[in-house]
Amino acid sequence: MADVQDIIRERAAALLSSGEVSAVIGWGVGRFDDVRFPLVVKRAEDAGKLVFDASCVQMTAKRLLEHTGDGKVALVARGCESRAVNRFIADHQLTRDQVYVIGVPCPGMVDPATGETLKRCAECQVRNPVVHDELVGDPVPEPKPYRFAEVDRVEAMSREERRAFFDEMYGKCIRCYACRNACPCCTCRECFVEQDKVGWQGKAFNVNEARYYGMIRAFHTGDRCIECGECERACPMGLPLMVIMHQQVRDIDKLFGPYEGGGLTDSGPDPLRTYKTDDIEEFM
Amino acid sequence: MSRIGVFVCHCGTNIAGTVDVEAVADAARQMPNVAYAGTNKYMCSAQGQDYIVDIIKEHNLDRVVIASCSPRMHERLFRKVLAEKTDLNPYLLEVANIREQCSWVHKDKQIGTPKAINLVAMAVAKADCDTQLFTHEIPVTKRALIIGGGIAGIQAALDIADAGFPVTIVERKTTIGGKMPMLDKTFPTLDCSACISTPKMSECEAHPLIEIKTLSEVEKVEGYIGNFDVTIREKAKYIDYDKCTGCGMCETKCPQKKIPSEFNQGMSTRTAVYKPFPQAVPSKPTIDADHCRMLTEGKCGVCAKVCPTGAIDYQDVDRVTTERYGAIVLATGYELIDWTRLYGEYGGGRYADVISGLQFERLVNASGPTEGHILRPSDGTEPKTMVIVKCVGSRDPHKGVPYCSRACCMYGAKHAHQFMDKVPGGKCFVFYMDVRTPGKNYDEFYMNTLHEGARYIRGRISKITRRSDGKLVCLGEDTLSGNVVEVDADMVVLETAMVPPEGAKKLAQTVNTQLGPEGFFTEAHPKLRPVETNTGGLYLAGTAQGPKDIPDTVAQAGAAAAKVIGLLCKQSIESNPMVAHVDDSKCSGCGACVDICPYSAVTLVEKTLRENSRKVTRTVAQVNEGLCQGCGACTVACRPGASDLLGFNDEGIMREVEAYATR
Amino acid sequence: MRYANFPGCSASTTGKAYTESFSYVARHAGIEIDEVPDWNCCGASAGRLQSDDLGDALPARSLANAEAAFGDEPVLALCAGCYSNLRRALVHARESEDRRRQIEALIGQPYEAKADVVCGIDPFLEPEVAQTVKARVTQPLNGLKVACYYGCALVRPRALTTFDDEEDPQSMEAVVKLTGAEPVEWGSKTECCGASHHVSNPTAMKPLVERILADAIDAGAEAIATACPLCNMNLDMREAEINKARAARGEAPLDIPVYFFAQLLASAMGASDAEAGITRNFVPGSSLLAEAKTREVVVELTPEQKKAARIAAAKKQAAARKAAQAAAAAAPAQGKEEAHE
Amino acid sequence: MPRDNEQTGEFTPKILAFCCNWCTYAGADLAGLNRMNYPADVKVLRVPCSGRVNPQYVLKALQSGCDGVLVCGCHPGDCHYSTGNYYAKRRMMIFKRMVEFAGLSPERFQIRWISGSEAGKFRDTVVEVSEQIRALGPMENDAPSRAAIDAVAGTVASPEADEELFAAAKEAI
Repeated sequence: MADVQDIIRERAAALLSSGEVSAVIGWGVGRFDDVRFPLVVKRAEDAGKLVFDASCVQMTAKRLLEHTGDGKVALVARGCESRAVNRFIADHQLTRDQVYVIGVPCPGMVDPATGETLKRCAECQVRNPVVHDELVGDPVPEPKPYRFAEVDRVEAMSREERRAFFDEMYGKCIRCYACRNACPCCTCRECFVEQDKVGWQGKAFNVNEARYYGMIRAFHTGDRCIECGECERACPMGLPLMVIMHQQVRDIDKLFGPYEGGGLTDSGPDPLRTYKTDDIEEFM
Repeated sequence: MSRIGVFVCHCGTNIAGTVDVEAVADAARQMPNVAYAGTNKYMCSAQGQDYIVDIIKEHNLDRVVIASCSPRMHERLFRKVLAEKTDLNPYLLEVANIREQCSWVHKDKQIGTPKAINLVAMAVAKADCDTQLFTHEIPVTKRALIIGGGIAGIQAALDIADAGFPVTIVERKTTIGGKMPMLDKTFPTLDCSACISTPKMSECEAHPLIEIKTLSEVEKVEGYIGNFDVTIREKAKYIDYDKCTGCGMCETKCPQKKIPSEFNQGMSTRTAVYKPFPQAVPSKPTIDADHCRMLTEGKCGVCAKVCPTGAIDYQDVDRVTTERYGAIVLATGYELIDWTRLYGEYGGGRYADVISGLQFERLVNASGPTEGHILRPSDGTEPKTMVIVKCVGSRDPHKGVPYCSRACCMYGAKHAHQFMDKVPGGKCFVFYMDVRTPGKNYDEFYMNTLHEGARYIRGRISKITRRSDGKLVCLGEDTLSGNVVEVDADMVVLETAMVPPEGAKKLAQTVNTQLGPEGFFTEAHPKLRPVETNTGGLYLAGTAQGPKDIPDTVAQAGAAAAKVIGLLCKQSIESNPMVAHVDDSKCSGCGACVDICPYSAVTLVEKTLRENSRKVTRTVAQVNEGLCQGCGACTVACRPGASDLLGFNDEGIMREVEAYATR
Repeated sequence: MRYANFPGCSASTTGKAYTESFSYVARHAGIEIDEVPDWNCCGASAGRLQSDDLGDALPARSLANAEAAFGDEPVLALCAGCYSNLRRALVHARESEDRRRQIEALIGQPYEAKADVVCGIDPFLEPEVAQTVKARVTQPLNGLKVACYYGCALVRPRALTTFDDEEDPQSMEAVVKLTGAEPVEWGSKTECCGASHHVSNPTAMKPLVERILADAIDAGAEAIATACPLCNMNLDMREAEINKARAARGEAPLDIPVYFFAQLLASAMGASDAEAGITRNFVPGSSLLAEAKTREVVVELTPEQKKAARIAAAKKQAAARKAAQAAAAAAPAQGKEEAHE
Repeated sequence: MPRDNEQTGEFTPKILAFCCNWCTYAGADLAGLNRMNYPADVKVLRVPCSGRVNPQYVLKALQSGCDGVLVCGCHPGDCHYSTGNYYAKRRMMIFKRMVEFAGLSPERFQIRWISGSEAGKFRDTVVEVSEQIRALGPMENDAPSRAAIDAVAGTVASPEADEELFAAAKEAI
C-alpha cells in the first residue's frame, strides 16, 4: 500500500498547488503511530502528512459536508466513501462538481488493537470506488461475502430471546448519538431526537427511550443505508448496530427488488420514496 | 397554557343512552388545560350553538372540543359557528366522535362512558396543539380551456360559453368536429350525423365567446385550479386567415391532387392545400406542409398565384402563446385500433374489401367517396354479401385490448341495417361474441335489425382469404351450433376497438394527471366524481375517459361543463388551509417530499434565509398551497419533520397518542 | 454460419429429399452443418401425450447434447415437428429457472438453454447467406408462381415459434424470391394439411389437402413450396388419389407439383434433379422447373427507374426535335445557293 | 383508568387504531349507523390518509402504554389522494418487519385496508385484533423472561455483559 500512499500524497500536492481543489480529505497519523484519524489538508506542503494503510478505520466521507462551499474538495475514497458521495448527491447535500474523488481500491482495514480485519470490511460488498475522478492503484477483486450472518443468527432466536437481545443492546446504549453523527445517511439539519416541542424522543435514560432512538434512527436510514458500518464502528459501547440495518437492507431487497443505497444500481428513487401498484399485498 | 372548553352532546338519547355524558364532562374538567366542560341536549341545534358561543365568550376559551357525532357529520357546521359567531379561529376546534364510534356500538354505560372519556381526552390533547389556520382566497380566472374539438369538446365549449365565460378550443387537426361528422347516421334514431354535428361546429365558430385554435397543441401547463398558465403551439397554416375568404380557388388549382384523404379514410384523395370537408370549421383551407411542392421542393406556388386576396404565406411559422385559464376540460377523444398490424388472419390490410367500420361510414355517406352507394373499394361493384365482424381488437387481451368498446354492438347493427337497406336482397352476416345493447331504444334497434334479416352468428372469424374470383372466404365457428361456418363475402366490415389517441400519455404528464392501465384518463371517482380528475380544475369529457357512444359523450360533456361553470361562477375559491407546510430551518432539501407528492405540489427552491443572524442561501422544499390536497404523505417521508401537515400536525397527533396510551 | 443439425426421424426417410436439397444449398451457400451427437426422438407424436415431463425431457436431452458439443451454436431442425418440440423445451427452460432445473434433473445432465433452435428457413434470412445464395443462383426460376405453404407446426403457437406473423407469415416467400420465382398471395398458407390423420383417418384428411391444393391453384400458383417433410409428403403423395376422386366427380384435376423450398433453391443454384432430390417427388417436378428456367425475365422497374427512363426518353425526343429543326433550317439555304447558279 | 375490569379482574387492552378519514373512518362511522357491536378496547385516531401515519407514532404508542396498534386505510388503488396508501404500505411492511425482528409480537402491530363501505370488515377486524391482544395479555408480556435474558447474555458485542445496565434495562421494561 506504500506506493499507493505516495501517489495519494503527490496527487494531493498537485491538486492543491494547481488550485483545482481547496482541500484534500484523507487520513493522518494520530497521537499513537498506529492510530489514524481523518485529516483535511489545505496546503500543498502538508500533503506529505496524508497516510493510507491498513489502519485507516474511519470513514472520512462526512467531512466533505463541512468543507464544501469554498471551492472543490478532494476526497480520498474507498468503496464505502465513494458510496457515501453518491448518497450525498442523491440526498441533494452535494453536487458532483463540488467534489473531486481520488478513488482507492481497498483491500480491507485491520483493527490495530486486535490485528484482525474489521467486521465491516470482512462483510464489504464494494471494495472498489463506484465513482471517482481518478483511480489510484489497481482494482481489487470483489468477493461479495455473505453479510447477513448476524441477522440470521438473531432471527433464529425465539421472539423472547430477540427481545432480550435488543433490550441488552439498547440497555447499554448511552445515547451519545455518535452513530448518527458518523452516518453518511444522517444529513438532517435538526434530528428528530432534538425536537423537544414535538417530543418524539423522551429525555429519560432507560431502555425504552434508547430503543425508540435506535429503531427510529435505523428506520430513517434503512432504505438508504450504504452499509459502511461506520455507526457500529463509532459506537463507544461497541453495540452491534448493523444487525438491524442489515435486516432492513435484506428485507427491502427481498420485497421491493434489488436496491443498494448510494446509487450503486440505477433503481430509481429510494424504495420508501416510491411504490409499485403490484407490490406484494399482506394487509388485506 | 390554553383554555379549552369541552362540550358534550346528549344527542337526545343517541349518546346519553349508552354514555353517561355528565360523567364525561366531570372527567373532562380534570383534564389539563380544560377551562370548562358542560353538556347539552343537541349541540348542533340553534340553541346548542348559542350555548357554545355564550360559554366561549363567558370563559374566554381559546380552544373548543365538541364530543358529539362524527366530525364527518357536523365538523363543518361547528367551524362555521366559530367563524361567524365568535372571534375564535374555526380551526381551533376538535370533535370527539362519541356517537358513531362509541354510543352506537356499545350496549351499556360501563363500557361506553370510559371510552367516551378516552376519546375526549385525546381530542383535548390534540386541541391544545391546534394552531390558527387561515384559508386564503384563490382568484379564479374566468376562462376555460378545452383540449380537443370533437363533439365532447364542442358541447362543453358551447355550454360554458352560453353561461357567459370565454372558452378556447385547442384542436390538433385542421378542423374541429372530430369523428362525428365522418359518420353517416347515428343510432338508434338514424338521424344524419353531419346534419346534427356540423351546425354545432358552425355555432362554435360564430359564438362570440369561443376561440378556436386548430392545428394546435398544448405544450406546457403550470399553476393550479383557477389559475392554469397554458402554453399553446399553433402550427403554421401558411394561409393568412384574416385575408382568406375561403373561396376555395387554391384547392381547385393545386396540382398536388393525389394525397389520400384522411376524412374519407383514404378512400378518396385531396389536394395539398385543402379543407378536409366542405363544412369544416374554420371553413378555410390549410397547406399540408408534408405534401405541398412549394414547401417541399421549393417550386410551384400555384395557390399563391391564384389566390384573389393574397392570403397564401409560405413563410408562415408556428405561433406559441401562453394564456391563463381557470379550468381545463380534456376532450381528447379516441382513435381506432390499427387492426392491420394485429390481424394477419384478416389479411393484414392486403384485401381492399376488408374495411373498418369508419371506412364503411364513409362508403354509405352521401358526401363520401361513392356518394353513398355501397361499392367495393377493389372493383367498385356492389357487394351482395357482407360480413360484419365485431370485437376486432376489443375484448381480445392477446392481440388487442381487454376492454369492451361499448359502441360497436350498436353501430354494427346500424351497419347491418344500412347495408340491407341500400342493397336490396343483400345478405348480411354479423359475427359477434355477445350483443350488448344497454341504452334507450338500443335493444329495440337491434331486434329490428334482426327482423330485417341480419344473420347474427355467435363466434369469431378465424380467417379471411381472398379467392381469385374476388370473393372473401370467411372461416368461422358458430359456437351455438358448434359448426364450422364458411361465408363467401363480397365485403367484410371490421368493427374495431376504440383506443386512446397517441399523445395521451404525454398530455397526461403535461397537465399532471393520471392515465388508467388502458391509457384513458382516470376520473377522480368511478361513480361519484366521473368527470373530475384528481387534479383540481381539470375535468374529463367524452371518450378521453373511456369508450362511449355519442349520447353518453354529450351527456358527460354537459356534466363537465356544469362543473366548470360552477367553478368559474365563483369570484375566488377558498384554499384548503389543511396543507403541508415546510419549516425552512429544519429542511435539508433532500427532496424526499418532492418524489412522493402525488400532486407535484412540492418543489425544491433556492431560498435566502436568516440563520443564526447571518444570511445563507440554501435549497429547501416549497409547497404550492394551490396544488397540495393535504394527504400528508410528504410529512412522513420527511425524517426531521420539517414538512408538517397543518390541522394534523405531528405534535398534535403525538399528544393524542400519549393522551390515550398514558391514561 | 454454423448450425448443429437435429435430423430427427424424417431426415433419411420421408424428408430425404429435403435433407438432400438442403445440404446441397448449404454446401454452396457457406452454411456449415454439424450433427447433434447421440440425438434421440423429439417426442413429437407420443412424448407430450405421455406426460409434460417426457414431452420436455426428450427434446431437451438432444438440445443438451448439442450444447455440450457445440455451445451456443443454433440447433437446426428441418422437420417442423422436431422444430416445434425442440423449441417448446427450449422456451419452457428459458421462461422458468425452476423448470430448467427440473429438466436438468429429468435428463440427468446440465442444460443451460443458451443455444437457439431454428427451422430450415431461418438460415436464409441471414442477410449474408441470402446474398451468397442470390449470387449462386445461376439458373433462375424466372417468374415461377409459387405458393409458399407453412402448415401448422412451423408458425404456431406464437409463444414457441419465431415467425414474423403466425397468421400471415412472409419469411418463406422472402427465401423463395431468391430463386427468381414469384410467390403468390394466398389464404391457406397456414391451414392444417391433416398430416397427423394421414394414416389414422384419411377421409378426414383428404378434404383438407384438396382445399390447400385448390386454393394454391386458384391463387394462380404453378407450384407449392413447403418446409416440412410431413406436409410435403401429405400434399405431394395424396394429389393423385384426390385427382382420381375428382375425376370420378367430373371435376378438373388439381395439377400442381409440390417442392421443398430447398429444392427450388438447389435447382436454381444449378443442382441436378437428382442432387435436389426432385426425382423423389410423387408429382413429377422436373419439367416445370426446366420450363421456368427458359422463361424470359420480366424486370419490374422501381418508380425511380421509371422516372429516370421517362426523363431519358424525353431528352432523346428533345434531341431529335433539335436535329430535325437544324435539318429544316439547313434545307432552304441550300436551295437558294442552287438558285444562284 | 383501570387496566383491569373491577368485577371480573379481566384484562382490557388499550388498542389505538389510526384510521384514514376517507375510507376506514367512514367505515367505522357506518358500523355505528348499523349499530354493530364491537369491543371498546379500540379507540380510533383520525388521520387524513394512511400515508400520514408516521411509524414514530406507532412505536411511541406501543412504548407509552398501548397494548396494540392498528393502522387502517383505503384499499390500494382507492386512496382519496390516489397514492398515499401505497407509500404507507411499503413503510409499514418494512417497519413491521423491523419491530418484529426486535422482538415485538406480530399481533400487536397490524395493518388493514378497510373501505368506507366495509363496516362489517371494520367490526370483524376490531373484534379479531382485540381478541388476539387479550390472548397476549398486557404489553409487559412482551418483555423477555429471565431464561431468554440468560440465553442471549453476552451475545451483544461488547465483551462484558454489564450487569448494572442490564438490571436497569429489566426494571425499565
